[in-house]
Amino acid sequence: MSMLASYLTLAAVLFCIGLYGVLTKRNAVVVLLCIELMLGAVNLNLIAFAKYGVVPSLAGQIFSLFAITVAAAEAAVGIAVLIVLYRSRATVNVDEYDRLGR
Amino acid sequence: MPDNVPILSFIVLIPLAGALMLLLLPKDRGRLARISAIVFTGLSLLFAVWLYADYQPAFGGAKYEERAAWLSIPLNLEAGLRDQGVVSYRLAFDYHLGVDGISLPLVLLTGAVSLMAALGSVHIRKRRKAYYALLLLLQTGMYGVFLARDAGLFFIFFELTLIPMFFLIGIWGDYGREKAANRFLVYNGLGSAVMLLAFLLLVATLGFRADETADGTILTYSGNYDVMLANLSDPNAAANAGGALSFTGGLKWSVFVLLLVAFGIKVPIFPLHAWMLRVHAEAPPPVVMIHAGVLLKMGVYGLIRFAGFLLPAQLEAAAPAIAALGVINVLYGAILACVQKEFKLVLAYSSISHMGIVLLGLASLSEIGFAGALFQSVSHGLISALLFLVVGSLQERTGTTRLTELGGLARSLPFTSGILLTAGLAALGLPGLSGFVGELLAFLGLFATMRWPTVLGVLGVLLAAVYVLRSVLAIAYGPLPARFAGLKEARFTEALPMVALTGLIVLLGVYPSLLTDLMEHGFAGLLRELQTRAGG
Amino acid sequence: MRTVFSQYAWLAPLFPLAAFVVLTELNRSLKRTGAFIAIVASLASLALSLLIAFERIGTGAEDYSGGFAWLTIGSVTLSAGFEVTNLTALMLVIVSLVAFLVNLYSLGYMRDDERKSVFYAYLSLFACSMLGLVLADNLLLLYIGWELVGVCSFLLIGFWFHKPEARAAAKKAFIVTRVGDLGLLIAILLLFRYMPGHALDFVSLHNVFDSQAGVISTSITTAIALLLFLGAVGKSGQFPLHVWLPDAMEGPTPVSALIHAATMVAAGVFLVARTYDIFEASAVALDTVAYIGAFTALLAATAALKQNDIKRVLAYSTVSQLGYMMLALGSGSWTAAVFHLFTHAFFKALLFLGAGNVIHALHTQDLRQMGGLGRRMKTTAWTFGAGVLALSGVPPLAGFWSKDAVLAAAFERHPLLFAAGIVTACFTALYMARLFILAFWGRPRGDAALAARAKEAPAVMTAPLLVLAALSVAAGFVQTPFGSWLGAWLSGEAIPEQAESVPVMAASAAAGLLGLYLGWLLYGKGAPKGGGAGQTRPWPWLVRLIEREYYLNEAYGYLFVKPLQGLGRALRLFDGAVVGGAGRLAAGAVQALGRLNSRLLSGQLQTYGLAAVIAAVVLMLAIAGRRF
Amino acid sequence: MIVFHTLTWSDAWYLAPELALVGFALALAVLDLMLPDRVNRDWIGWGTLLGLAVAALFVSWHICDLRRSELAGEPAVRDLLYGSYLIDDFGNLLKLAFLGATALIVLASLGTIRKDEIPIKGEFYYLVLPAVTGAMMMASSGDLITLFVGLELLGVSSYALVGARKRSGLAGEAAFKYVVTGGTASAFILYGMSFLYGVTGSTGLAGISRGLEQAVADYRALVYVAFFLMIVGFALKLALAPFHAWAPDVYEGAPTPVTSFLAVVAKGAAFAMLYRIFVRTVFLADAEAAALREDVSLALAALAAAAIAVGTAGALRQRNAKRLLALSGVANAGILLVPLALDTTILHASFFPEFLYYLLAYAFMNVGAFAVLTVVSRASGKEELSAFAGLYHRAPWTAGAMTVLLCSLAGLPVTGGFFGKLFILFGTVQTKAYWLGAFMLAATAVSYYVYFKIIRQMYMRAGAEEPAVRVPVPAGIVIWLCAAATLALGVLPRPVLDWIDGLFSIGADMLTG
Repeated sequence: MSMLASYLTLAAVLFCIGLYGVLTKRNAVVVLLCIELMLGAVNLNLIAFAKYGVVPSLAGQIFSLFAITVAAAEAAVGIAVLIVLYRSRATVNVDEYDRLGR
Repeated sequence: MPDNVPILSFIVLIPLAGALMLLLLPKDRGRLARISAIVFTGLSLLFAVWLYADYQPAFGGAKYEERAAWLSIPLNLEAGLRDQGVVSYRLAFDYHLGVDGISLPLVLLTGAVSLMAALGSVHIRKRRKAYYALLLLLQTGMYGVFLARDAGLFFIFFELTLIPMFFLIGIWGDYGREKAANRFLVYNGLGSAVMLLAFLLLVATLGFRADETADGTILTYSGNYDVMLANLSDPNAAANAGGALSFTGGLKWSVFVLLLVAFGIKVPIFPLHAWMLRVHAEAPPPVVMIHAGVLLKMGVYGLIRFAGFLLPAQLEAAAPAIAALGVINVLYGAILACVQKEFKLVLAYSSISHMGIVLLGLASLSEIGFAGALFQSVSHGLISALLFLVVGSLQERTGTTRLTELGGLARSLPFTSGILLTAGLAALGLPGLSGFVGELLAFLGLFATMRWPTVLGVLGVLLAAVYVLRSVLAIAYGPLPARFAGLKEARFTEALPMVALTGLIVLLGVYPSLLTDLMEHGFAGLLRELQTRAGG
Repeated sequence: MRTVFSQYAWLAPLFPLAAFVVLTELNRSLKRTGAFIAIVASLASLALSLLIAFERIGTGAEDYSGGFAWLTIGSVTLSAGFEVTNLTALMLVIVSLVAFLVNLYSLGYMRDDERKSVFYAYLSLFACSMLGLVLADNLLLLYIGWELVGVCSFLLIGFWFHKPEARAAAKKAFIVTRVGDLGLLIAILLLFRYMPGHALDFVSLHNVFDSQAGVISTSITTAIALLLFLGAVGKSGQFPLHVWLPDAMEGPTPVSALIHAATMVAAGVFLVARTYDIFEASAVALDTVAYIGAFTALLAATAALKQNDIKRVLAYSTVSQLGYMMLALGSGSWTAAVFHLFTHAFFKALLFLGAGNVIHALHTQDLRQMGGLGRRMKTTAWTFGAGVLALSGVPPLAGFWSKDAVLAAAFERHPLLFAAGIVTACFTALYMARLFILAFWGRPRGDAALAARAKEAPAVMTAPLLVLAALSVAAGFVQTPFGSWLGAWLSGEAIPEQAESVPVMAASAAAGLLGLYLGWLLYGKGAPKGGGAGQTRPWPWLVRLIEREYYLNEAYGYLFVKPLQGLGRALRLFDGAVVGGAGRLAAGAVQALGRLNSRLLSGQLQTYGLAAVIAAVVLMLAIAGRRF
Repeated sequence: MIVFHTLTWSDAWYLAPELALVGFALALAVLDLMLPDRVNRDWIGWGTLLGLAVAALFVSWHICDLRRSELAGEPAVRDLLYGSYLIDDFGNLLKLAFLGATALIVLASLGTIRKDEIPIKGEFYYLVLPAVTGAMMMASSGDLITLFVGLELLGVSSYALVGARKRSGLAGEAAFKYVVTGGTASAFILYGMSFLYGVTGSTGLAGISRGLEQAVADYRALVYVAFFLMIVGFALKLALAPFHAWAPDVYEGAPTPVTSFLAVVAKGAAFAMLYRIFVRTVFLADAEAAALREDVSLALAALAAAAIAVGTAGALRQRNAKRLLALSGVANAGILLVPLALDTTILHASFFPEFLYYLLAYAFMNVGAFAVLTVVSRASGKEELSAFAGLYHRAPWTAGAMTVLLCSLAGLPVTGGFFGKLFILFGTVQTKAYWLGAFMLAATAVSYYVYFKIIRQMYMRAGAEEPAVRVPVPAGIVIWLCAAATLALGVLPRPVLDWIDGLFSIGADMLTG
């Protein structure tokens, strides 16, 4: 089980790093990347459970495949949105995206 | 009366029909709107008077009951209940109207004050169509409150008064109208919210009923007032309730306090009165006629109907507290009325003071005290309506109701001043006018159990003389400022309701049996409960 | 003898009521005929009252009562009805007679007033209420009449409403008497609570307090009696609630004669007499009545000495005489009180109406502006003189006999009471002498032109004076120490001759004559030629004290009015700050939450995230804290 | 043990609504590409409507089909692919609601959105279809994977929709914020799901439900972590306070019809997913997992209360109508969450009718209110509250309808909003969750003030001089349809509730498969 624990820990660390990045990074691209990092951490989790879990099963791997695909789609849309935004604002600084809410 | 005339529905729905009809009128036909509103109001009043003529206290209102299943909402009947043989499980609110000795006087009051207010709205010049439509809508709400015999229906009618009032204050009021409308809305909204919680608790406890039928058990949560009363006096009700909430002491007290707060805002009971000052001061006078005349009474009625009849033990135990609140209301309102510089605020505080006497009557727990409370409600309704009718006339002519700016109007407006003086005398409880009877009955009732609160209440009557004379004489007596010399006396349409209301006040003062006879047997159920408690 | 007229006694108040209704409804169209309607109505009342009285004088007629249920609630019935006894019959006559005379008199006095019909309407309403009060068979109905006469008094005091003084006086009269009314109301509440069967009618009261002693405990009885007396104190202008009566002179003079001299102010005496059984059941209450009466009599008599307003002198005199009546009541002789009420009604009405003539002629009420009127207004002067003598207690005028009856009763009760009575009698004569001398003797001191034009009032105004003067002279013979017919008739018991009261009679007569003599010395013979202005006066502080009416108005201002205003202002602050503040606080709390939310919504995405993470951590800690 | 269920043609029939939507989306996309520029892209909108109608038709067919089976005594649920996709009344009812709401939104936007504002008008319309498909999947899935795919399908489509006002910097900002928040929320949910899968070994809800008790016994902490992460994720998705801060920004920046879509359909779908997962796994758990259920309920109740409080209080201070409605949405999300947070007892099992009824009422009033806002802001060029000034004079009938809708939002009788709240409140009373009920009521009272701010603008502010507001016919239809439905739901809730009650039962629709 120690194997599982270490994977889970690694995933948790990755997830937290991703979250931290989302919360602190000023570059919008990095923020998007950090979301991917969080999703990646989850995939690691899924795979670990699929392999070393209580009831090992293929479902976890399938799940992770879906998750990767979906994450890719999301990232694509995210970048597209960012490009549109960059065209009108000429900045990728998250801090400066604050015209709403004023 | 033919037995099958749904007279109560007529009373409630005629104004609604009128409001809808007014909406179809073209915008610029203000005069037509006014006339039709008066006709519809009068029609409703006519039915109310018919009901009054037909009503026999000895038989109660059973004959007029109207009931139709309205909402019967399925609750999820899961396997557990099905296994127990339950075939139907519902939450039911009925369209259930009824009348008795407690509601009939208030229905009559509503009709009278509404008609007078409609007549007295002659100063309203802008957006008349909307104004009169809202006035009619308001009436439906008020009649509905007094006639509804279902907690849900009661609540809906209660809320129905909220929206028209908001608009009436907010569109046709004085300079601070929007603020006043908001405050009205928020306070009363809070009151309604509290009331709703209390009602739902009542429905979930007293309203629960299990009926055995051939097919199986039918479980119903009902807002029906009769069901609640029946459950209250049925010692087996708790056993029948099965897994439902049992109506324990703690819960009863919670409901009682919630009801006290909910209706206390309306009455208003100190310290929940802050909202009504602004309404008195800012709303157009005909609307205040209805507000002070009828809406405050909805609180009294609710207290009697729900807190009283459904929670007699709590009412009994809380009587000293209610008496204390009553005394505070009486004195607090009276003392503050003595130092106001704005006539409308004098009247606002005077309303607080007078409603305190209603509380004193309720706290007496005796028939004479209850009758006094109800009589005082009706009487205060008429008197404050009359006072604000006069205020409306004065305001239109002089442009102010500040005591320091007025004076000597008895010279240029002798008729209006005379009416004002009469109304003032009625407000200070002059015998021969209706105000006296209510106060007397309340005091007679309360004195039997609580001596000192009564004496303090009587002190309020003295203060009433102080603030009434101080303000009325400041307006009518003294030297006449030059700019008020050429004022025109009241028009016929203003004089008519003034005379009518004065007539009613005198009539009730001279021959109160007109009203008290109606109340006979009205409180019988509550008194029986109180007596069995005292006995056992 | 069958009581034929007594059963129609309820009509007596209805005549003036009808007049009131007609007058208020048709107020505009009845400029001249209005007065006649009122006069005819009062005449009808008078006729009925006299018929009833004569019917009752004949034989020992049964008391007659009748009524109906006014209000029934559950088992409690409040009834309204009338009762004719000898006392009420007498009061009916007094009230309707004076009312009729005043109505007649006003025809002249108020001739030029544009609101004459309103005046007559008010007078009619007053007559109705007063007759209702008198006829009432129970305390509640009496209370209703009691309040209504108060309102009429208020309306009539403020009749000239454009005068600020009239407005203030009316307000004061109403509020001060209302203090007493509260006592009456609470007494009624107490009686309602403790009387068997919630009965409030006088017959039951008599039965309970007279014969069934112990049904109601002594302390309650005392409380009831004192509260009833508080009502009487307010209405009858007894110390300390007498302050309204002098101010009430702002009203038209006929009103002062009718309401504030002859009838309404006597209602307090009537009330105590009507409920005398309750007072007899409590020694404390009787003593209170006696001492308050005596003190009031003395106090008011001294205050009357230095008043310069002719009507104020008479007003204080009224207060003083009402004190006499209370003294009699407290001394155990209600018949003496009623007797004095009876005679006082005539001579005081006479004096007021006479004063009215003077005012009508000179357009001033200030004694210092008068003088020498005797020659120009002979009828007035002579009738007024008769009134002065009657009031001063000069034998054998009416006032002498009734005052003697009062003093005799006081003498039996306590020497102190008697002494106060005698001193008051002396002062009474003194201030009346001053009044008469200043007004009618000497030379005109005021506006010479006006004085020159002063002439006797028209017949319609002097005729009532003559009637009243005749009564003031002769009415006393209905009860003398040698034949107390009135007392026997009223109480229904034979009263023995009171030969031992001869010394009292002598003392009383002597006091009156002494007072008159002193008055003549001070103001007639010994008056300085210059008018008395530059004279140095002994005891200036005492004089000022009396002139300012013992500073009672000021004292009440500081004791009640100011504190009430202060309390009101404090509560206004409280209402705004605390009650309103609580609402604002609640609203503020919600607003604060909203503001917090607005602060959060800064537009910075990462701030949002941070808030979410903090919330998540809190949630996690909460769950963990709960379960782990 | 491993049995592969493959998709058969008959299964495809059950997927007909979703397939129809996808088909229409593809067809319309191609059409949009091929049509010349001068053709008005409103036609795409009408096509979208047609697609929605066809899907709704299929759903209705399914409902009747299930009803027939139920009457015949057969199980009233169809499960596809080993329980990963469920055709049951829960899903069908919600699907109908989503489709109806979307149709109303699309109808309202026909004629109100302008090409200069949204250059990609064609895409704007047909992107709605995959979004709804995602929502429907969320309502209908019985497996974490399908649920997640549905969630993301909805998410990704709506990211694009939010940014549809391409030239506006605000729209881009809103879209970016939505992407980041949505992505993070998805990550949280997914992370939670992974733990749930890990401790039970199954991604199917039925399997999870079976394994949960053992899992709680063995790995209590991990189960808690799983639920905690999912709750946080859903709180973000549903914009429950204090996870709500993004909502006003996104709502403000998005085109108004999209805002309306986010507020109603996206939120409803997230709720559907929440219900699916939570009811199936913990809601009826007992024994070992009872404590877990209690904790989850409590956490949800706390979030609901916070959302109600913050949403209402926050709306007090808003001057922008869309932000105000966004915060009102936060409060309403709290209210919608309440039934799920209540205990289920023998006498109280009506959480789904409570939820669905309020969702329906909420859908009507929100779609209607946003439609009015679209019309009004088009006329005045601003989205501030003052845009409503004098609306009574400028468009009396629209003002009347808006009054009805606002009264419903405020919970005044007799409107659907009132009745929905009443029903939920009765649930709180029945389960003795008094504090939650009191909270709701207090917030309701405050919310009067919020919504009457708009009413005040409409009736009490000057505006008589301004020109009349022109209401496009489709928008007018939607506005009045919504107002009428809102009133109908308030006056006669019985038919709807009887209908729901006739179809739905917890045992059949939420616990099988």
